[in-house]
Amino acid sequence: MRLKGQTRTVDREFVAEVESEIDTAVAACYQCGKCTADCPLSFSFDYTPNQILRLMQLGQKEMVLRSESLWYCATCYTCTIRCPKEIDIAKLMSVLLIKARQEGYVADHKIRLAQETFVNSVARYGRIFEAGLVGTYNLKSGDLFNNADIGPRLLATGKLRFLPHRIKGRREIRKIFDRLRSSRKGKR
Amino acid sequence: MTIKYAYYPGCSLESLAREYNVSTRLVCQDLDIELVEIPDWNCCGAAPACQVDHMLSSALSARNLALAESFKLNVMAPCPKCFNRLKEADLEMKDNPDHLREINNLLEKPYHKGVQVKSLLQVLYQDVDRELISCRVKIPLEGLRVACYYGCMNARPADINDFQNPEDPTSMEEILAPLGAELVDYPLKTYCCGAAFGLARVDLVLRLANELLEMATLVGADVIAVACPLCQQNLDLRQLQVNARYGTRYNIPILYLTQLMGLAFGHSSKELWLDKHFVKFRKLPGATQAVSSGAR
Amino acid sequence: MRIGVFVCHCGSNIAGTVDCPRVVEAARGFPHVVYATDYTYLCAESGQDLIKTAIQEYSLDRVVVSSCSPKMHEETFRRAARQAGLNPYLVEMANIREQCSWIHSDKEAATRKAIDLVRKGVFKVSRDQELFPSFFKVNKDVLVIGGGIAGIQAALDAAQGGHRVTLVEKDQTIGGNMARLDKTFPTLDCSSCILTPRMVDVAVNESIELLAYHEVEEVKGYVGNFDVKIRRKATYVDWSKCTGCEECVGKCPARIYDKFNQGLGRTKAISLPFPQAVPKKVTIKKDFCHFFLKGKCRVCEKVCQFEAINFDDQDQIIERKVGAIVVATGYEAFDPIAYLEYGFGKYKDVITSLQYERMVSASGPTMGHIKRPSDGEEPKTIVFISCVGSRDRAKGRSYCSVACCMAMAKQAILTKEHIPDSTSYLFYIDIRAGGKGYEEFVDRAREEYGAQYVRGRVSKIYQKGKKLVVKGTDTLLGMPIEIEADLVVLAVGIAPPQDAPELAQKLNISYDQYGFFVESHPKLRPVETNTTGVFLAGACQAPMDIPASVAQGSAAAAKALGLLAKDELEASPIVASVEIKRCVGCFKCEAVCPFSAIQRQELRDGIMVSNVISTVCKGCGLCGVACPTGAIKVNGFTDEQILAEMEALLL
Amino acid sequence: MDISNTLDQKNGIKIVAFLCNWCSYGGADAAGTARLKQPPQVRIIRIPCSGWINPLYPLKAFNEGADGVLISGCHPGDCHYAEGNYYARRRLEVLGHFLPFMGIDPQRFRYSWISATEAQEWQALITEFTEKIRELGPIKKHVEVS
Ligand SMILES: Cc1cc2nc3c(=O)[nH]c(=O)nc-3n(C[C@H](O)[C@H](O)[C@H](O)COP(=O)(O)OP(=O)(O)OC[C@H]3O[C@@H](n4cnc5c(N)ncnc54)[C@H](O)[C@@H]3O)c2cc1C
Ligand SMILES: Cc1cc2nc3c(=O)[nH]c(=O)nc-3n(C[C@H](O)[C@H](O)[C@H](O)COP(=O)(O)OP(=O)(O)OC[C@H]3O[C@@H](n4cnc5c(N)ncnc54)[C@H](O)[C@@H]3O)c2cc1C
Ligand code: SF4
Ligand code: SF4
Ligand code: SF4
Ligand code: SF4
Ligand code: SF4
Ligand code: SF4
Ligand code: SF4
Ligand code: SF4
Repeated sequence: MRLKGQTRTVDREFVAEVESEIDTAVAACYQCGKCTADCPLSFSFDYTPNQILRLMQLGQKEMVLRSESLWYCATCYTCTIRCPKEIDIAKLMSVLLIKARQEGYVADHKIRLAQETFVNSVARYGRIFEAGLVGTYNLKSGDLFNNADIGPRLLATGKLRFLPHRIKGRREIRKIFDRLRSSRKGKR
Repeated sequence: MTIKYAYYPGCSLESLAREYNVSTRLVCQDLDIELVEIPDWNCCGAAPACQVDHMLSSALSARNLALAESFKLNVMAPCPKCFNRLKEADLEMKDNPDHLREINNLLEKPYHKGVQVKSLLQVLYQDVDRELISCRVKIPLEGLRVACYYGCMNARPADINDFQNPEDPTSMEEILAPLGAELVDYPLKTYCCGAAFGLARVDLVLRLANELLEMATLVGADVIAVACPLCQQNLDLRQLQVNARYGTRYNIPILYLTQLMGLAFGHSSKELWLDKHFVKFRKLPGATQAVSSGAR
Repeated sequence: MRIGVFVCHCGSNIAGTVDCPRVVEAARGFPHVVYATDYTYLCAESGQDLIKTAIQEYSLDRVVVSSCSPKMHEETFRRAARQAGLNPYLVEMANIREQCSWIHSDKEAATRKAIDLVRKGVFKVSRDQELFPSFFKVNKDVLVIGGGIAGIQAALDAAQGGHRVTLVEKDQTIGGNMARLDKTFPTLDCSSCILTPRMVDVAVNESIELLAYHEVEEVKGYVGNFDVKIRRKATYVDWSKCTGCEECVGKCPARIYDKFNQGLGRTKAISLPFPQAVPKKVTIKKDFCHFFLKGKCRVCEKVCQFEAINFDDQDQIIERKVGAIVVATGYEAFDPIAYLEYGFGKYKDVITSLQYERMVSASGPTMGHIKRPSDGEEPKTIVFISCVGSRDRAKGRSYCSVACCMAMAKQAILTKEHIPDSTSYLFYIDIRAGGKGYEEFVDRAREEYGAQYVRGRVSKIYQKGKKLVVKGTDTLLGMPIEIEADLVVLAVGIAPPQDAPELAQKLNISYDQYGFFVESHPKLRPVETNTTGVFLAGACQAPMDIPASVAQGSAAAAKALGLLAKDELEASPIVASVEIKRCVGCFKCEAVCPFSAIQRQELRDGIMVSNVISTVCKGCGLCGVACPTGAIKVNGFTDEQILAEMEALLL
Repeated sequence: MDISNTLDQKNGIKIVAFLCNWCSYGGADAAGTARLKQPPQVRIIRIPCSGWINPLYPLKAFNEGADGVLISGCHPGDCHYAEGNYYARRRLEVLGHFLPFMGIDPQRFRYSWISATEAQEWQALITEFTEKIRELGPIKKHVEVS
């Protein structure tokens, strides 16, 4: 089977892999659209949640992984609690996002950058250093004045720290990252 | 009888949501809940970690759980995202021995499945007698129209927030009822605020915040009560951004549940850091009373 | 003993895998076998003749037919044996098709297994005894439980067939859910116009005893001889005096939930469900009556000119004997309270489709005016939502309710007729319109009445000012869609009555996970149950619409009439029997028998022993295992026979 | 007169299955109708109801040389006789615990619920059970049952 205009054909193996992570067969979905109907972020999606399910049913790995929707899903679980077929769509979206990142499909670089900056902050200090986070993100994204309008007022509250809190167990945290990385390499 | 918890404030409560931290501690003290902060806790990784690597997210949470375990105390987290990460990691490790083994391989100090994780909301709802809350009220919040906003994380997913209905949670209302506030029906109480997109995609957040603020205005709320740092920030911090973008003139204070409780329990607005909000809360209930009771 | 063995080829079905001549050869070597042969099609007329001739020619007194499953042809070969003068219970079958040739491909292994199975048959048949069925007299009366359209149809048909019918209805009136409907698809004829005459037919039919406000308490006995206890629920009104003038109703001060109108509007503690009720008699709902609650009032008693009120009335048990039972207890509309996302119960302007029927009906609480329950205004934008409580695994209801798609189309048409400047949006997943004229009906709704079908399920409804925000999807466009509606109608599913399992237990019939009664065979015996003499009709068996319910009502009546056409029925002799000498009277058998087939019997010297009522016994064998002395056993499956089979297999 | 047993000399094992007439026997028939291939070591004895099974039967079967015994009836709640299979379950559970005392590996004994429509389940069950018995090999110890 081939969708018009698509070069890739069906990838059943990919579907099976994803299904084992979400513990449900995507064939259960009968395309009722209840997941899409109250998805707070669907206005920003290229494929609605039910269309993501549909693409999965048709084994369209590439179209799914290229989808912007994965990046704009807030993992709010609205879809999951409403699905009449008990499909955990929120989980599906996050499983797909991780796969997309692994395979190098990035639909929104800013979001990718924000997520990675956040994780790096954890890796470095063990906790989030918010002022540093915003700064680093703005620098790297080139969007220097992002959120600049609230910056000064925020500073006035005195809630922001200007130095990171470095936890004592920083080494333990680093080790988590390192061990994960080496175990991943071992598997490849 | 005091209840004792290992306290996990989480990163937000150390910075942008410090008033949540302060008011939580005050209110817990009033309600005989002893909080022992987990020493040297680390960030749970929040949403980004689990969107980047699920194992990483679990391991970060597991370290905190293992720390709490050495105190033989169950864990309480005020931030629903932290709660979500900690509890999901805990459930997965309890469910799946292989997963537990893999995670422990990443840690210096293994976790033995010995704690339970609760959110602040759950603790206030389940562990605290409503009678006790009534007893502590010094200044009833009479005439204050409160819309309770849970957001997504305080209601869902169902297996994490298993103490209330994910579709129509009522814990906040039930906790606030003894304070004398007037609780308005807020139909968007579990709608999402855009969560963590504030950093990279402010536009997404503003659109949702606008919907939420419009509805709060429509139902005539004086204040929106929240129990999540992200909800608070997206609605308070960004209220002026919403006004700028959509040409609206919202002016609705966004208070933490614990700040409202603190007010009713007789704490001053300064103690509760109310002045740190962008949208100022001016309709202090019984403002005159507050002075006199303070004098008493 | 002279045993004959017949091995069937079933064309190549058996012969293709089993070496039949070799099986015949082996059979000739088994004890007491005096004749063995094979044949291409034993069940064919020529095959049966072959068996009959052999029985006579070789004076066979036992027969083993080695062919297909006994479930297929045991009856056929027993009949052939009887025709040849042999007791039919001296025939055994060896299943060498379904359980041998069809499941193996190794010819050698299959042939050996076939030989084993034939040996098993030979060993068993040599322990078989002649058995004789008993006959019992049949009571010709019919009991119908449930007075909806299905039950009404069954009662009328059975009465027309010349039988006396007792119709038990738990409600105060017959008519069931159809009485609640305004017009009916696909013809749009008025429901009460076609239903009321049928209800009256029941009332005036001399062969039908109508017991409204009654419930079945207990059912004992068996086909042809059911003993039924029926509870007459106290009405606190003497129905022989009440004329249904409703004088009392107008004066009664106690306003209560109106079940007939599905909670739209209120009724009184003393009331008539609707003007055309049959019987047209009022009842007092004790739990709400001021007199019963507070000891003061008795207004109805004062105003009733016929002195019909009787506050001392009490429940009463009456008994009936019948030969067959038709169950037609219908359905209850699914309670959508479980759909918190739709806010039913919270938002007044979210109502069920059955409530909407009452609203549209000229005899309903709004006199046929469509009004928002919240403020009485006429709605202009109406949203219908399909599959509420159906096709929803998460809510524990996976099935399709069959009638709601059509009911929704009907209601969209009626809405347009009532409010020409209104727009109806119908959210659907699939449109199920499989019936005569149904698809055309949906076409009309769309094309002539402007029904706006939107393919997608609604996820959330909430109040925004005076409007209800309906959040759905148009899955065909791939876009979420939001409608600000004045009124939302939930097309609720068809669910079995809450007490269905209880009734099923009384009748000893099965029910599925939802509470629908289970038919004997989904295709070939749709109105029969596994309890002989108990039949099903209407929505109690599965969701169905009126045409199907009526067809089933007639079918169930026809089945009952067919059964009752005989004066005597034959009882299978495969039942338990007691060897009195060995019985010690412990009555362990009585305790385990699920069919109450054990009777205590007193011998002359006062000793009590067990006795099996052979017409009640179903031959399950539970008693045999419970019996400490081995006094009770099931004919045809005695220990001796089974052990012989085992021996044959393990030799 | 040759009446010697022909049960699967190749694999040297014999399995006796007692199936209730209403559900499991129908399930086995359905598997046949669907031509679902099955190991040929199983021999079926038809009984009215699983509740009818006297624990003596499986014991006798083992005693007479069966290497495996399988009993199958309707699913709990679906019994043609309303509750026969509940009795069966209770009794056979006890039997299962009792077998080791007679020197019989309880893995040789199995009871299950197969409905008349569960052809595939029946195929899977007897394939798996036969495999298990093959693994265990022919039964060695003969039990004494009076
Ligand atoms: C909103 C809606 C609209 C519909 N519109 C149409 C339509 O336009 N056209 C159409 O063909 N179909 C329509 N239907 C379907 C139709 O209502 C059913 O097909 C029909 O009513 C089924 O009839 P029944 O006799 O089987 O059951 P019911 O009508 O439910 O009757 C069952 C009767 O049994 C009684 N009963 C229940 N339990 C007991 C008991 N234990 N003892 C004694 N009595 C008992 C009940 O009180 C009731 O009187 C609609 C359904 C709905 C929900
Ligand atoms: C592809 C397909 C698959 C199907 N699969 C299923 C399924 O899986 N399950 C299911 O439930 N249904 C199925 N059906 C539907 C099923 O075939 C029918 O419901 C069923 O066969 C109808 O039976 P009948 O007796 O009414 O008509 P028919 O089976 O058509 O029998 C009518 C008989 O009347 C004879 N006849 C016709 N005219 C005259 C005459 N003038 N005089 C004398 N005799 C006459 C015909 O020769 C024929 O023998 C399927 C249908 C199709 C097309
Ligand atoms: S709600 Fe569930 S069944 Fe419906 S379209 Fe979404 S995933 Fe599919
Ligand atoms: S979890 Fe993602 S897809 Fe599901 S409703 Fe929320 S934002 Fe939409
Ligand atoms: S008796 Fe059975 S096996 Fe023989 S021909 Fe008939 S159907 Fe086939
Ligand atoms: S009880 Fe009396 S007043 Fe009431 S309806 Fe009957 S006859 Fe009329
Ligand atoms: S006695 Fe009861 S039923 Fe009669 S009028 Fe009073 S409240 Fe109504
Ligand atoms: S008939 Fe239509 S509305 Fe009713 S359950 Fe089936 S598909 Fe849904
Ligand atoms: S169980 Fe056996 S001994 Fe006891 S009463 Fe019944 S038949 Fe007689
Ligand atoms: S065989 Fe079954 S039905 Fe018959 S008497 Fe025994 S227990 Fe009762």
